[in-house]
Amino acid sequence: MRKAIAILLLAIVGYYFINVFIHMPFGEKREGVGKYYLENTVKETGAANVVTAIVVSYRGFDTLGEVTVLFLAATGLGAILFGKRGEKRRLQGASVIVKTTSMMLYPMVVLLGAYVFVHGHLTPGGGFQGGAIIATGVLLMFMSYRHFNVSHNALTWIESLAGLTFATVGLIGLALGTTFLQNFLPLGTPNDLVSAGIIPIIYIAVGFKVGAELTGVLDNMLKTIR
Amino acid sequence: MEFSPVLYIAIPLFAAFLIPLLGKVSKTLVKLTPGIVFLYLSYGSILLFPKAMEKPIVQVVAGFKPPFGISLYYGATAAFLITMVTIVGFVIWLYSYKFIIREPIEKYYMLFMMLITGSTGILLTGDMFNMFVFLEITSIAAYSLTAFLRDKDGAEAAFKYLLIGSFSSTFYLLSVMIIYSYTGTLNFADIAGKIDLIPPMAKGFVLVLVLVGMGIEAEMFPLNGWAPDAYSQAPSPVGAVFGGIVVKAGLYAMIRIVFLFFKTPEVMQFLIFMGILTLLIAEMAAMRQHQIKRMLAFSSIGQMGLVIIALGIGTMGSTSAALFQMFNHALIKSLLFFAAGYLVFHSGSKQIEDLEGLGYDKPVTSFFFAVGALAIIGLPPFSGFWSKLLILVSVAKAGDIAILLLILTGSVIEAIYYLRAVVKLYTRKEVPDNVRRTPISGLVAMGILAAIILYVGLYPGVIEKWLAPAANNLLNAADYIKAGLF
Amino acid sequence: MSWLAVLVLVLVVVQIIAALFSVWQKDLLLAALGTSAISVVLSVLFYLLQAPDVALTEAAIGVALSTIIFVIAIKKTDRYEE
Amino acid sequence: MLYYIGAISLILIGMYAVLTKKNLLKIVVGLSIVDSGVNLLFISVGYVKDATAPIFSMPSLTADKMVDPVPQALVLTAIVIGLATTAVALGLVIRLYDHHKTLNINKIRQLKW
Repeated sequence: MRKAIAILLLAIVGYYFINVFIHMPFGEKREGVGKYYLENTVKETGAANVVTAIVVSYRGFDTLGEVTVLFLAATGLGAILFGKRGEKRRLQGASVIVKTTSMMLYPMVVLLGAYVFVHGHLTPGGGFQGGAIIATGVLLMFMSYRHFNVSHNALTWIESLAGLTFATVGLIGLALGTTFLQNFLPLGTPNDLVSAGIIPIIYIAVGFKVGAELTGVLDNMLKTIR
Repeated sequence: MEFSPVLYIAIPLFAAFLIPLLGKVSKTLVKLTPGIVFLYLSYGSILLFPKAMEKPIVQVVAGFKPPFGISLYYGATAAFLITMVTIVGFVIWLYSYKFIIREPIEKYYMLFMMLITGSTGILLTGDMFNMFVFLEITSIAAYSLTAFLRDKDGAEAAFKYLLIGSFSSTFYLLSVMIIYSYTGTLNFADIAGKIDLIPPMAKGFVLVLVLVGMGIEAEMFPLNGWAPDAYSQAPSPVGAVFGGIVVKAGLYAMIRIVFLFFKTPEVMQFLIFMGILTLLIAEMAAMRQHQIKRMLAFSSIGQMGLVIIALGIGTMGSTSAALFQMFNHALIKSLLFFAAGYLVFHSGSKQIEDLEGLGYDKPVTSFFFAVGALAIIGLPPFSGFWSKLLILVSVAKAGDIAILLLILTGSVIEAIYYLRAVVKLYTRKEVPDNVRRTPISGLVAMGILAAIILYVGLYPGVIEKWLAPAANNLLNAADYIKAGLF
Repeated sequence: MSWLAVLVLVLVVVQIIAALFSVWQKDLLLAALGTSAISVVLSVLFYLLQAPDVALTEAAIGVALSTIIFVIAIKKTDRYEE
Repeated sequence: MLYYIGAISLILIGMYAVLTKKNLLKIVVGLSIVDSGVNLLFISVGYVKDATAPIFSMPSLTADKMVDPVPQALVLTAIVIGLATTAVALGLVIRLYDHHKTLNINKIRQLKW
């Protein structure tokens, strides 16, 4: 019964979907803001990667919100799972080979993550991807070492300071008499590491923050006792 | 530094990032921070409100002109509703000060601050995708707050809310996508000018997606299944947050989009129809409830139905009446939730039955509940009277007697169950001596609300003079487009 | 039909099969791996659609992190659907 | 066109799972499938035939031969938001399991659904 209703409902939704999307042009050029960004990004922001420029500069406000959403998820998880934390972990650590490999991989993964977010304005990737990579590295250690622990204090500090950096960079723009998140640094030459004004600063802050938050999420879930 | 509308979003966010660090120093600092934030925002409201009433303030973010950058639109309607959010937020903080004693207190205030960020963001933003982001911030904070007590029912209510909320955001995101694919822009004002680029079929689909997506947040029938559980299982101040802030922001978003893009007679008729359904079904359901907070939740849905009817009529008079009603409802429902929170706490039971005799044992809290109940029914001399009267007058002017009668029916049902609860409260019965007292901060919070309700009831002019510009701002799409694109 | 179109067709079909698999699979661990497979394919599709940024994000978040939190959640609860 | 079909199928399959499945984790799986579908749909909307990725890594690339960058920026945000929602949902599932010792919706229903 429930299934029949669901299928009927989905059939209606699907019918409309197909009707709408069958007329939607695929793979054609479109007039609109996208075109403007492609033509003006390098000139206006100094970033070679247009997507990064949009994410951090033109629509930087979205990114602030996005960071907030992750922060919120970490906070919310902390609140929901509060009081369920325990130290009961897997009885047996991983084998020596796994341990050694992870020990060697861990710094490299973290470095890779850092590389990705530092070069966010030049190559694909940025704060979110870099932060996620770092969190994966930490996860590797969680998996192979029984007693591997991240300091909660450190996580809180990194999260808050990175968030405050982002917000402060935004407020500096406002304080200088322009607008929130306005660029106030020289743009430099495109494709240089130090270029694109405040974009790298914001993306590095985002990288740290996302890394810390995702680690916090993993830590919260892993340490929950069943 | 001049006060700029972006601070409504940035300051609570800044506070949310700061709270964990303050928590390392002292708990009292954590508890005080939101209060300072709200005081600062109110100061901002005092500065900006009169300006916004004359001319909308459009603020760009990141220094790019709309439609290329994200812009914030602080018009008369947004100013009105944001002022409401600051007032309600402040009293909710005051009430929470002694009410939330369960750990993790820091996380409670962080979630609360981020929820305020999300709601002011929804009210302010002039960008469609940005609104999605703020919608998600608001909803995720709301899910977490619903489950804050970490009991069985709280987690269940939160999960249910999350499921429905995810559908809401998915639908909204799909509508953003279809609009973007045809118009190539995300700015509300820009889209409104190019809305005819969308073929009729896709336009209809977008309308449905927006109504479903935002209707869930605005508690429109039949998408309000989450509300009664979430209201009743969350801590009481959070119930006030939902009724006073989250729902209002969702409704504003829905109405803003509908009025800008889809304002045709059929759509307005449909809104009226849905409003009537919401009103009657919710009031009927409220009548059958035995738990006080569930009753309040259904009554809140009913009130939203009333507001949707008034908005659907779409005249100047009815729109300003709807805004007035939103304002009153936010304040009165918060008062009712506050009072109910302590009544439940004192009697140790959520059932209306068990409130018997509390009116003599806890006179002050019960008195505030009674004030709220009488105000929401729409009795003079309280503020609820004026907004309900204005709605009825505007409906009568529009010449629809059937709607008038239906609204009256809804109001009568509402009056019956509220009076029933109040009578129960004042039925004399021996209650065991109860040493628990309502803390002073809770009483002050309720006192402030009751005072505002009474004051506005006696001098409705203080609010009424702002309603015309606010309603005009909501109705007049051409002005919005002109201001939004400068 | 060019080889690219064939590749896309294969990927889309794989993706749909993976989705159906995760919906009907009674073993939740395998279902979670199914979503991971969807993300892998999705990431390749993003790359083909000239979106390397998104592909990288999907690879890091969809394939790795979201699968892992699913696995953790399964570990803390039940593995099999009744 | 193929992309659209794939994405819409994913959305519908996910919604079907959310609507009919009784297992809490399965419902969350369904939500994440819907998310993937929406993201794919969005990226395909921004695709332009024979264009390159919107990164000026070489001087030979020109702006008129690039795909629309806006949907990519938006999807980047949407993916992260999807992860956040999933995390909170799973936290709630763990909480519910803690209370009820089951993941079956029918056995959990205390509140009316």
